[in-house]
Amino acid sequence: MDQQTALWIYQKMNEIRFFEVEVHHIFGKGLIPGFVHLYAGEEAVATGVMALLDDEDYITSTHRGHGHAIAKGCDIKGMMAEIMGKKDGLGGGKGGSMHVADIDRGMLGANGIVGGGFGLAAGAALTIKTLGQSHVAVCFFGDGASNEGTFHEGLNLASILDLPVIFVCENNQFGEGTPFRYASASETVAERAPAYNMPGVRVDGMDVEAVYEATEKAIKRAKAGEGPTLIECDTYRHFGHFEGDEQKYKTDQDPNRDRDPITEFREKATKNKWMTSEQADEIESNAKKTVEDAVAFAEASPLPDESTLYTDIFA
Amino acid sequence: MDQQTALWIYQKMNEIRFFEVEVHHIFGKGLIPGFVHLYAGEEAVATGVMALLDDEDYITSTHRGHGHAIAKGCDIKGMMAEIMGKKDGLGGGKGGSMHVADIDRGMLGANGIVGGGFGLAAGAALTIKTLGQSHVAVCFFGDGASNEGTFHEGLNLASILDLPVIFVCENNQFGEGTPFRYASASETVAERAPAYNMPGVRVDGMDVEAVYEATEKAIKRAKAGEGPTLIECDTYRHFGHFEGDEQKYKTDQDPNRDRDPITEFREKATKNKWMTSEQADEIESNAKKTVEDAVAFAEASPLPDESTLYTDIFA
Amino acid sequence: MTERKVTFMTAINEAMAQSMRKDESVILIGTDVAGGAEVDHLVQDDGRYDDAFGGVFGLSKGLVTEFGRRRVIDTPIAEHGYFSAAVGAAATGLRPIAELMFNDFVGFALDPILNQGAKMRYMFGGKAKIPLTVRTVHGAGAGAAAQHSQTLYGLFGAIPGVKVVVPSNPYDAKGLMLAAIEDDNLVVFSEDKMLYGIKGDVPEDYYTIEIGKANVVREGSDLTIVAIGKMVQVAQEVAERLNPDGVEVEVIDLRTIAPWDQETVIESVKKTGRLIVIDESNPHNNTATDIASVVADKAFDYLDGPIKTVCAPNTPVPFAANLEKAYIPDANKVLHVADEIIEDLKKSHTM
Amino acid sequence: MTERKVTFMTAINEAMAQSMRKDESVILIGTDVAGGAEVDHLVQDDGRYDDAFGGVFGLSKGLVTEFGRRRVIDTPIAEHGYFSAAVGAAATGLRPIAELMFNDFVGFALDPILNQGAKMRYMFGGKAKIPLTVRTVHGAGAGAAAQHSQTLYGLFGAIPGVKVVVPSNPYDAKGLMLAAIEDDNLVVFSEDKMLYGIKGDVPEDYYTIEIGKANVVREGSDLTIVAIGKMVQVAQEVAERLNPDGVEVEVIDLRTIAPWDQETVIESVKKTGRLIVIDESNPHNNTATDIASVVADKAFDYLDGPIKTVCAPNTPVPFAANLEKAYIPDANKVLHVADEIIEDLKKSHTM
Ligand SMILES: Cc1ncc(C[n+]2csc(CCOP(=O)(O)OP(=O)(O)O)c2C)c(N)n1
Ligand SMILES: Cc1ncc(C[n+]2csc(CCOP(=O)(O)OP(=O)(O)O)c2C)c(N)n1
Ligand SMILES: [Mg+2]
Ligand SMILES: [Mg+2]
Repeated sequence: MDQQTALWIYQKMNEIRFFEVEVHHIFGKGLIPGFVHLYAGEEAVATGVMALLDDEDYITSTHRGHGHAIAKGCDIKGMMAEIMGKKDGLGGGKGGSMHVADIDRGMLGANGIVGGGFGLAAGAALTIKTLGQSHVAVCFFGDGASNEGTFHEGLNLASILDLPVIFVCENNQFGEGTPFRYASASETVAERAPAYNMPGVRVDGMDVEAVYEATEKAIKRAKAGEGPTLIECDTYRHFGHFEGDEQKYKTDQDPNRDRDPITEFREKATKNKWMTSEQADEIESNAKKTVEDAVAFAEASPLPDESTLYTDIFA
Repeated sequence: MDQQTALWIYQKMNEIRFFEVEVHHIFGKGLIPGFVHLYAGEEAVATGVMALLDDEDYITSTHRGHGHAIAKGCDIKGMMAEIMGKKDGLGGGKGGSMHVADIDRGMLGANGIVGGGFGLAAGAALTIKTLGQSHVAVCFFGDGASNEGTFHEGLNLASILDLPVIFVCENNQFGEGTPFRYASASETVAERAPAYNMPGVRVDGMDVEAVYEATEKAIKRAKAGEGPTLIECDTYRHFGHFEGDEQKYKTDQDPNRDRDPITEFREKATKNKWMTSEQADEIESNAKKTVEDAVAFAEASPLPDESTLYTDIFA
Repeated sequence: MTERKVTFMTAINEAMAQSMRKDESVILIGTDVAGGAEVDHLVQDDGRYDDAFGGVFGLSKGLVTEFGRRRVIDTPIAEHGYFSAAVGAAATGLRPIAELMFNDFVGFALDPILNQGAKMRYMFGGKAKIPLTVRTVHGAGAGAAAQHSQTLYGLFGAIPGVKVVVPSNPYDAKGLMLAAIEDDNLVVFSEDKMLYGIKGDVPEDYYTIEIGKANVVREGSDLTIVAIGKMVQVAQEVAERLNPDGVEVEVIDLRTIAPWDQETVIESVKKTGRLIVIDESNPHNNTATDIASVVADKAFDYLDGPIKTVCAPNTPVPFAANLEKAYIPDANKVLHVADEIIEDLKKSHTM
Repeated sequence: MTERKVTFMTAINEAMAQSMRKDESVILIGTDVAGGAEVDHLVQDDGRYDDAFGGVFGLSKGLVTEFGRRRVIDTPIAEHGYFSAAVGAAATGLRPIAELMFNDFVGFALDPILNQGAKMRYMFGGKAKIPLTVRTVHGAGAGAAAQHSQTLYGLFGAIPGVKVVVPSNPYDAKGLMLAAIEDDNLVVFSEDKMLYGIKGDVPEDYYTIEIGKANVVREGSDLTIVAIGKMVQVAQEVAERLNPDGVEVEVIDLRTIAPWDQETVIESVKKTGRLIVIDESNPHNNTATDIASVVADKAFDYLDGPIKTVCAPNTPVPFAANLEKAYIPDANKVLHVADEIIEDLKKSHTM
């Protein structure tokens, strides 16, 4: 990993973390309607993958999508405004947290439907392949989503058509309050890859570098026309499933419970001289500022005009 | 395999074959509406499995369901009448070929929805488990169905709940005109079993004994509360996907193309002294007679009363 | 009988518990209906289970503790899988309650309902029973956005072989849920999430309310308003607001949308000559249009003016609070849509 | 222009071929739309492919030969997978035609339509285009029984963000298919399998028919019959049969059921004062009820009698030939349902 990449990653990790902590507070104050699923704790996955993507690459995301969106380069102000249902939100306030998107940046949307992204990503990859482009599509999904039939259909389809797509599982051990070890007959998600004749790798999802390296290989494979890869990242969410969750199912033994991917990366990056402590401090305070500005922006943004209820149905 | 079983199998194989050949002719004469998918060629699977089941065991079937129904003990006259849309059909003529069923015999229905049976069979097994019964449920499905998401969901659910269910794949190499080797990223269906933490075995589906033995093990496992098994039977259909299919996709190299499970079993069974030639001849002519009687019965049966259009919606 | 106020949620929970006590074959199956499966510390000292979720809204809390994991079954996130298992179980001797966490997820659960559960009895010539209750949740107002706020009971109501119940208050919720579980057919029980917190009188006893019968919750002679679920409150408000002008509104709580109670609705329209239907569904091909269509046929000669349907607009449910509020039919919208009718009525009263 | 009679199937095939020639981004994806993938002997000497199926009805025959397997894509039997891939592809630059072999399989393909394709543009504040055409097949009459004969376009028509087209003849089929492919939105194109063999005049040129516009196929002053797809033939027969009695029927071929052409229908009813809608859907929450409901509101003052809807009964599609025949609306049923109207009309004409 080069310095520039490390700095970028550390920045995005911090933006995500501050963003999520801020959303947690704002939600607590009752300023955000609906359901909000926070990404804090899983930053290594989004940033490790996205460090290797361009605007022209596509991602599909999940209900827990803020981290993916930030790492994919979505405007943070527009995101915060969207989550608060404001006019200047990325979707004009019409989508909210579960539907944050920015197609121009290749962010095909957070998704309220668990397992909704497998096929969408395969479809984006089909576009890439059909039009002879050299991009990739990445599908983020949870351990819980791996038991939806859409996983099976999406991976199989992508494999037989050799589509340039990467399936990245964020295994945070739970789907809502249901442990992965109960819900899945297989011990890992990665071990299901052979059923689709694709490589399945399992990496420490708290370690950005591990995620980064696995992604690098997968992109190479995809761009060589060799088809999809499944990467399982072991991770953990710091907050509950959604805001309001009592988290009665979490245990002291949960493997990644006490780990923080951001501190870990700061240590590694400074040790490896990818980043100085000063740079790290500066990134942190910049990120904090970016998020604070976003909150101010979002708070100042008006509610959408009521007439927009009726617009954007058809192109 | 004991004599009695062999005789039963040989009888059912012949009943199925004569039945299907007869349906082929009648369809050709325009006496059967709609779509008809013939089972001829695959008799070893249905009979090899069903030789081990009782009326209290359940099966779910497919669009290619006549063979399963006959082997499960459905009344052949009622079946023929159903397929011809007559009043005395098993479903009063309201279901037809794709919906032949007899719940009292544990036959939960042929199914026009490819992949529709996985969950239904798991559900029947859930009843068995919840009520503490000692039966099993068997789900028959095609190679094509193995790529539906319902396969994934059904097998995973059955596995995590240790349900007494057996998933029997009839891999006849094609889903309509699409080869399994194209449609499936995995080379075999059986190799997908580890993804669901269950045994996956592949047997010669033209050899009744092989099917029988694999089923025996699976039933033992199911009844011991150890959960489901996946059995893949390599087979071939003698006719087209449905009546009218030109079969342009079939090739001379198709492995089982020139095999006939019935002749093979006759040879093996007589060699092993499970059955004498005289018994075999007698069974054949009885089976022929049974089917002829069924045709006569079905032809004589009137159309359903028009009022039945409106009945049987609600219990 | 002493009065006892409980919430809509509690009423449903109680109905499920009572039916599970009464009948061993009743089970509850769905994602996180208990939660915390195989989490050791949720097993209590007496061996019983504590639930981590008890349903994503906490509606089924306590059921796993009383009935155990054999009868309160957490599923993987695999709606097709467990819905078709529920149909298979119903066909073979259980009486499952299957939860579709949000009706919006119907895209993953539709086949077992549309092609299996609803049709088996017919296709098999009457030789199957599918005593399955599908519990699901609809409705906007919680800021849950386009994929968690839809009102889709009309989609289920269009399917022959499916009964659809939409309760509007805690009393009905309990009685209709018990009736749904007792019913030998596939019944979709669709709950408006915005009603979960409302309280009402609910007897502790086991009681059922007949599926297919509407409830005239207010009598009136000038105008019939038929409303579904949460919209009954809107209808009541409209009735109250028109009362000072001397307009007597008859409010019918439809309770069951499939099959809906044509007799009660038509009788009412014959009396009043005017009809408004309020339905939070998107406006096309829904229960409101169905009612309007039947009335425009069978009670045409009694109608004194146009039939009005008041529905959500033909858009997805927007997220922003103000847009969502504008999306949901309310009393103002009804009064606006009906202003001609009301003018007519006022005139006739002052004459 | 010389007259040229081709079948309904050929017309659709031709439309797909012409749009694929015109626009490289148009692809066709579905189960066995070509067939025989990776079967060596289907590769011809010139390297082009012969199709083994060309669609289960042979409708897409020849397309793989002309456009190759890169653009005519056979899929595994995995409707969710390839429908959501089609949505993803549409959002990123392709213009896919995705085939749902029978509309009855919607239970496996609904989520990509209901929650993704139809809503992305709205949820994303106008920043997505989903130029996706969903071809599917509906209708009874082929003896295909309960799971292969349903008429479900009404289900799609209820979804905001989806356009739904139902052609009644080869000319319309071609023009509407070309319009659907050109459209930047999700358009469901629903074909009645019983029309596949009918022939009609179809220009060889590329032409489009506006989505959302109905077609008045017969003018009349006494009675409006709105019909959908195959039912247009029924309406025409009714019109013919009433003609000798002097009853002048206006027949409207709806062509598009979402959004349907309120203007044309209402204008006609204002003229005739009478409305019958014929729709092969099951009777509840369908396009017929939607039309009846709108007319009972917006054209109420012009109505001279009850609005009649003639639909399939509220049952699954039965298999037996006589039952299936009784299931499908036909001219006798329309005349029977409308006998009062017709008596009235006859009376008024003899007066
Ligand atoms: C189709 C569907 N089923 C169920 C849900 C409800 N739901 C939302 S998030 C979630 C858990 C998802 O678990 P996982 O995939 O592991 O993602 P995580 O929340 O852990 O990031 C569930 C069940 C949904 N949104 N969509
Ligand atoms: C959900 C669904 N998709 C597609 C079809 C159309 N169809 C009917 S049979 C069939 C092929 C099934 O192949 P396979 O499972 O291998 O069974 P086989 O016909 O070979 O016995 C297809 C695609 C269907 N009936 N249901
Ligand atoms: Mg998870
Ligand atoms: Mg096959």
